[in-house]
Amino acid sequence: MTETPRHRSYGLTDEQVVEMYRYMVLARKVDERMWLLNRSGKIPFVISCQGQEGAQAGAAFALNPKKDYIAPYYRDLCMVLAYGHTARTELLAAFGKPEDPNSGGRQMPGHYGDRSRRILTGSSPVSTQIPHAVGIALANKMRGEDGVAYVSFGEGSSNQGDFHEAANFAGVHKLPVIFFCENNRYAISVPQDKQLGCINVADRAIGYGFEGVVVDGMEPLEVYRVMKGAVEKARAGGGPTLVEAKTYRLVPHSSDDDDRAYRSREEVEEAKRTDSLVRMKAYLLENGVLTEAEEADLVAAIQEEVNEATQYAEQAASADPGTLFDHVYAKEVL
Amino acid sequence: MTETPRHRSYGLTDEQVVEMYRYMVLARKVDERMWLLNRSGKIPFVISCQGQEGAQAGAAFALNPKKDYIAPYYRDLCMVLAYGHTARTELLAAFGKPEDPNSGGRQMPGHYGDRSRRILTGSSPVSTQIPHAVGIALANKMRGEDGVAYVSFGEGSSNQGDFHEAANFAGVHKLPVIFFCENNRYAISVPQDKQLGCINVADRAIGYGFEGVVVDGMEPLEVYRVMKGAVEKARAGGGPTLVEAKTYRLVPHSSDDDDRAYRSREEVEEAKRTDSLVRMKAYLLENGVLTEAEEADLVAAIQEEVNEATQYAEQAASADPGTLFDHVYAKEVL
Amino acid sequence: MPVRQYIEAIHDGLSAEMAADDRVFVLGEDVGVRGGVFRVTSGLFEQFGEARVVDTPLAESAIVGVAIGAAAVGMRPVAEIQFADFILPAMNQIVSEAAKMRYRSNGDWSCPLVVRAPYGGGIHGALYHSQSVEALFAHVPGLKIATPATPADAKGMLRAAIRDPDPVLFFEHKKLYRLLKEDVPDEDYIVPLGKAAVRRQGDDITVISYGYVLHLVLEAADRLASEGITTEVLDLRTLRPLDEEAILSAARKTGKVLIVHEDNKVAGVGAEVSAMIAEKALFDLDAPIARLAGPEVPAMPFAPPLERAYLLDVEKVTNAMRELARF
Amino acid sequence: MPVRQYIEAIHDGLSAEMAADDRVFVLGEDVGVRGGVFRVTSGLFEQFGEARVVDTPLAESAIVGVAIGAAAVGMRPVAEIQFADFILPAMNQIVSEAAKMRYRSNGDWSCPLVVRAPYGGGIHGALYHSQSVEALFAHVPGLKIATPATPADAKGMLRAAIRDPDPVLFFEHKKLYRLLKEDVPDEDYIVPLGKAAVRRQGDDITVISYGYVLHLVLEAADRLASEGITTEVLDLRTLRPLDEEAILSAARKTGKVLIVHEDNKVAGVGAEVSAMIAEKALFDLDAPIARLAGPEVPAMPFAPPLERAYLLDVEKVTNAMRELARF
Ligand SMILES: Cc1ncc(C[n+]2csc(CCOP(=O)(O)OP(=O)(O)O)c2C)c(N)n1
Ligand SMILES: Cc1ncc(C[n+]2csc(CCOP(=O)(O)OP(=O)(O)O)c2C)c(N)n1
Ligand SMILES: [Mg+2]
Ligand SMILES: [Mg+2]
Repeated sequence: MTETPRHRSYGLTDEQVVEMYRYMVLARKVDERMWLLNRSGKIPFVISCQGQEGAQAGAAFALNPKKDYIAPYYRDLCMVLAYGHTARTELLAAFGKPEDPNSGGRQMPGHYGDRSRRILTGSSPVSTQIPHAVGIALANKMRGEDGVAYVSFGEGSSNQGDFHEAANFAGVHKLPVIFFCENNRYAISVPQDKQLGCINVADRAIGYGFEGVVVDGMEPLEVYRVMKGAVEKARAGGGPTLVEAKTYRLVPHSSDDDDRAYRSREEVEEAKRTDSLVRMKAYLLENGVLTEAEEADLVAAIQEEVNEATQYAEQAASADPGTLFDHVYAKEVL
Repeated sequence: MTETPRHRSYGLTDEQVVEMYRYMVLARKVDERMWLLNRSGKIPFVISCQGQEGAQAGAAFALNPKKDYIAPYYRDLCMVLAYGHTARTELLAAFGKPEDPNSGGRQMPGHYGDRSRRILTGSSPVSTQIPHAVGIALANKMRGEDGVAYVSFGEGSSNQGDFHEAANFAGVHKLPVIFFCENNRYAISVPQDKQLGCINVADRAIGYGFEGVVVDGMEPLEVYRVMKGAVEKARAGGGPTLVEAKTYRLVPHSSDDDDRAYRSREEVEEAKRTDSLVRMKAYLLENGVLTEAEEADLVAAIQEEVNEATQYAEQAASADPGTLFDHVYAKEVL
Repeated sequence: MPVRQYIEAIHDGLSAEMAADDRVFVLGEDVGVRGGVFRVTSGLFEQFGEARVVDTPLAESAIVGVAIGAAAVGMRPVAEIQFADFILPAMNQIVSEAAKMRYRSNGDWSCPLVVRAPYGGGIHGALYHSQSVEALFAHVPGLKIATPATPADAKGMLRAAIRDPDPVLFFEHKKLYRLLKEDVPDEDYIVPLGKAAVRRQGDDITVISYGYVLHLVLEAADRLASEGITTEVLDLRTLRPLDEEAILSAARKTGKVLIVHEDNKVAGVGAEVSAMIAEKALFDLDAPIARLAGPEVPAMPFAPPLERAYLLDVEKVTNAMRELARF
Repeated sequence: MPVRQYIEAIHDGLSAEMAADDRVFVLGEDVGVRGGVFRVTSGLFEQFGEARVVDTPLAESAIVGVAIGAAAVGMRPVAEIQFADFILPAMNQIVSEAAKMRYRSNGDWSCPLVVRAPYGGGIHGALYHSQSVEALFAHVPGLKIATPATPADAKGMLRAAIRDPDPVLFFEHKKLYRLLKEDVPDEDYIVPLGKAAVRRQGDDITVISYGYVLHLVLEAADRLASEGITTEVLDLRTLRPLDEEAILSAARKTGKVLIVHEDNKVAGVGAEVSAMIAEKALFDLDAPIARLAGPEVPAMPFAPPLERAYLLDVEKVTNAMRELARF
């Protein structure tokens, strides 16, 4: 092992890369727990990050949570964990409890938001957050601040008009924004070749005058490398980048979906072999960053954290019906 | 003159190319007349084709009005003339008279439509016609008909979500539709570099998986050549093409605009030198397709036609206020 | 007559129209291989093939815009919007285009289009999978709006909508999909658009409603009957055009009117119904025209206590009806 | 006090807020170098520079969506939609996003955004440069809607809208831009949103209106005064939230109410005003609640005779008022 391990040559310390892995495992475990809770009738809905943790972790580590806003989409569990959310916050959301910092239990799970952590509030209609991120980037530029805005979305969602209009706006004004497409090959049941006229979503960037990059989204370190470049460029005034991370959704679209209707079990099994958690663990072991025992401890600690969070969230107070009318408008005007 | 003249090598007869020129002159003269009528207070509004006649004539001759639907935009005067409208129909529209086949005087001038001539009814919100053309192409494909759908729009309008969504839909389904962008360098006052993140609108085609072609829109024969290829490809099942014709708007955006606020007189004068009418006339004379005298007769005949049309339209009956309530819904249901 | 659920009735109506008229086709997100996320189009892909059951890219403005183009040249598209909440990106196509094509072309062009969308709450769908959007369109001349409340109406009105020469928005309440079954004719029939239906006769109060909450009204009317209060219940069925004759005569019959809808109250469909009565039947009234509707908050939250607080239930409806009867 | 036109007052209000608060900026189509197609933003580009007066690409959903993002992180964007007719592509951003951001985030985020748009007809703008769109938004909790009818209100309400912590749609009737002049204060003042104004006192009938047609109502009231009929005229000014107290007390004062708007009638703003009165002041009425509004056709045509037939005028308004007075 004379070569520098990849993460170091990309500028990540051993601690950082373990941390990255920890977020991936945490996201997976929280996600799995939600499915269990759903299947046992305790929560009505789950929408999953499984298969996309690596892309999100790689992207998150290229950002600076102290100045960069993110406008995530509903699969970005790992991203928001890296941005300061916890098993507890997300399980509170899953149970629809008022303590949930995302929406106080008002939105479905997976609808992130937290002003104190620079996580923009998101909605369900896809792609609406893309112009918002451009607006944040515009504000940054107007105020002479060097924050970057990050926005993610699926490949199906890149077909919405809002993607196009926002990307072009950012291209014209050379704004510090990263468009991060998590291409997981399906939009619910519709495969990418029925969604996209083009081969790669990244091919669209030239239509807005900036760079589009394809990266293997199952390789967190590669995503980190590409994202780091894009973020540095944006921060330096070089304008937007469209990053397309090729991933795979390992589970059904949501707890309401049955993916056997539209894809074979073989395809899913095949994809599991590229799972970023598996690959990342192997990488850490191979490069001596983590031992098997340490890894087991890490997983056990997370399991503990998820258990504690589940219990906490389940027992947390429910919403008071009297709060239904709160926050339609600001309390005081002028 | 041993070489074959360009038009013949592109498959156009001498008669056709003169006809093409005739439509260009007709469009220009009708357009000029409308400005006169507007400036003398006789009609409230004009929106002009001046500068874009050549692009439209070239495109029109590549289409088959017996089977190809067009979804034109408000500058496509020359296109609709080539599709069977006349000085009279357009002046009737300018005066808002019920005999106008476009809309019976209900819409502003420049809002084309005529079912018998396969001209789709258009509205004012830009780009809405782009998905309509895709829908026509889908219907053609479903019915196994070999008609092609043609849709035109400005470069500013290519920034609307509807352009993106429609182009992608056509790309996925490989539909027989031509997207024809008449890039005249301005969207009202906003120059193309403040409209477009990209260099060429044609650069967007790859994002939908089909070809984008840039052509000099001041050269009708070149537009014809490119369009012909695109139409043949579409008719043969080869899918869509995005053609971008680089043109220039020689007059203000509309009769309500004052273009001195946003572009120099020098720039406009410079552009006038590329006027397709001037070039086409020179070409026809050079190649012996037309003599000076024949050309003068052609112009005189058109002038006469425009005079007659003006008189007719001005004197035509006005709309009966009682018709206000007609055609909100079909008269008979089931 | 076969007994069918609301969702089955819609499926059957669609399938029958597709079989009868090859201009009819379906397009939308996940309507093909998957048969729709609610399974309304289940089996149509297998039955009619992918050319007539089109899985579209995820882009509502294109779904409607492409359908408009196809309708203009003679097809009969039935576009599905996956959730009514997601119809808003297509607002411009629906309001500027579909609704105005006939008028702006002086009758030369038309747009025989149906847009189907599941709406309404009570399924833990939170803000964006629960909304009622009918009021956003009820103001728009050129559109028709259908909101059937029973399986037989759903099938008959869908068939009427597909055959209608003008654009029809067809809103299906998700809670109704599998709520109840009834006899639904197998033969070819339609339920004409623009006609309300008296669902129950009574002399003390009149309740005007539509969609899922109509069933709450009927249940409440049952309860009140045991208290000696009889209720005239009118199901609007079509929200544009409103059936003026039916509304006025139902209002006149008892002189006490309550309008009930799940959608929020201010500038909702109930406002027009009330204004129509106040304009044309004021002196037949014995009580203020009451409205019971959703609260003035942006949409219903996910947390079950908040969702419950948002939604109407038999209790709330019964109370409002009793109060009116006692007026 | 300087005498200003409506359009000048809006310009001045914008300019004053931009000068006072550097978070305020303007974005839209042709608002920069050209100063807007109606010239509302004329001179602002020169005064505040291109960073704060942003010519955007031609894409309304992005104009609003980008403004929402900027508002969320502390800016105070004022987005211009070139004609109200073209607000529909931005419907999803306005209704799903701006209106719901505060609520869905449990008060964590907010959206202090103003969307300005010229609306209304009578300028030969035909179907798509003449529409009234206020009714499409009046149903939406989370939004505020301003429709000032005078220069002083336009300036004061715009300043209130810009300072408002929530999204405000600010609709400017194009016919008012240069129709009349009045004294408009130079100093810092606002006209609060949500407050209607009594424009004229009277005892025989009450007319409730807003926007351009309010002036027709006032002229008609003048005419009727000479016939011995006195009119209470209420200018709604804000359409959401409606000023319930002012509406009910104006209705009660005379017991005869006519609501007048240019927008078409069915499910228009007048429906809610009428329903509110029918719900809360029914027994104070001496006549059916009348509405005079645009006809149920998709929008006004270009041909002058049809445009005239569509629009209200003093004659039509006077007749409706006289008829009510004689009831
Ligand atoms: C405007 C809108 N239309 C439809 C939906 C319903 N819907 C939710 S997710 C989804 C598919 C999204 O696919 P993609 O963008 O590829 O993201 P993925 O779920 O695969 O990560 C659809 C159709 C929605 N949320 N918003
Ligand atoms: C949706 C919409 N927004 C705004 C307008 C107002 N408008 C009319 S034409 C125009 C500029 C169009 O520019 P471009 O697409 O380049 O076409 P050109 O007029 O230059 O031919 C604008 C902003 C409109 N008609 N529709
Ligand atoms: Mg996907
Ligand atoms: Mg242009």
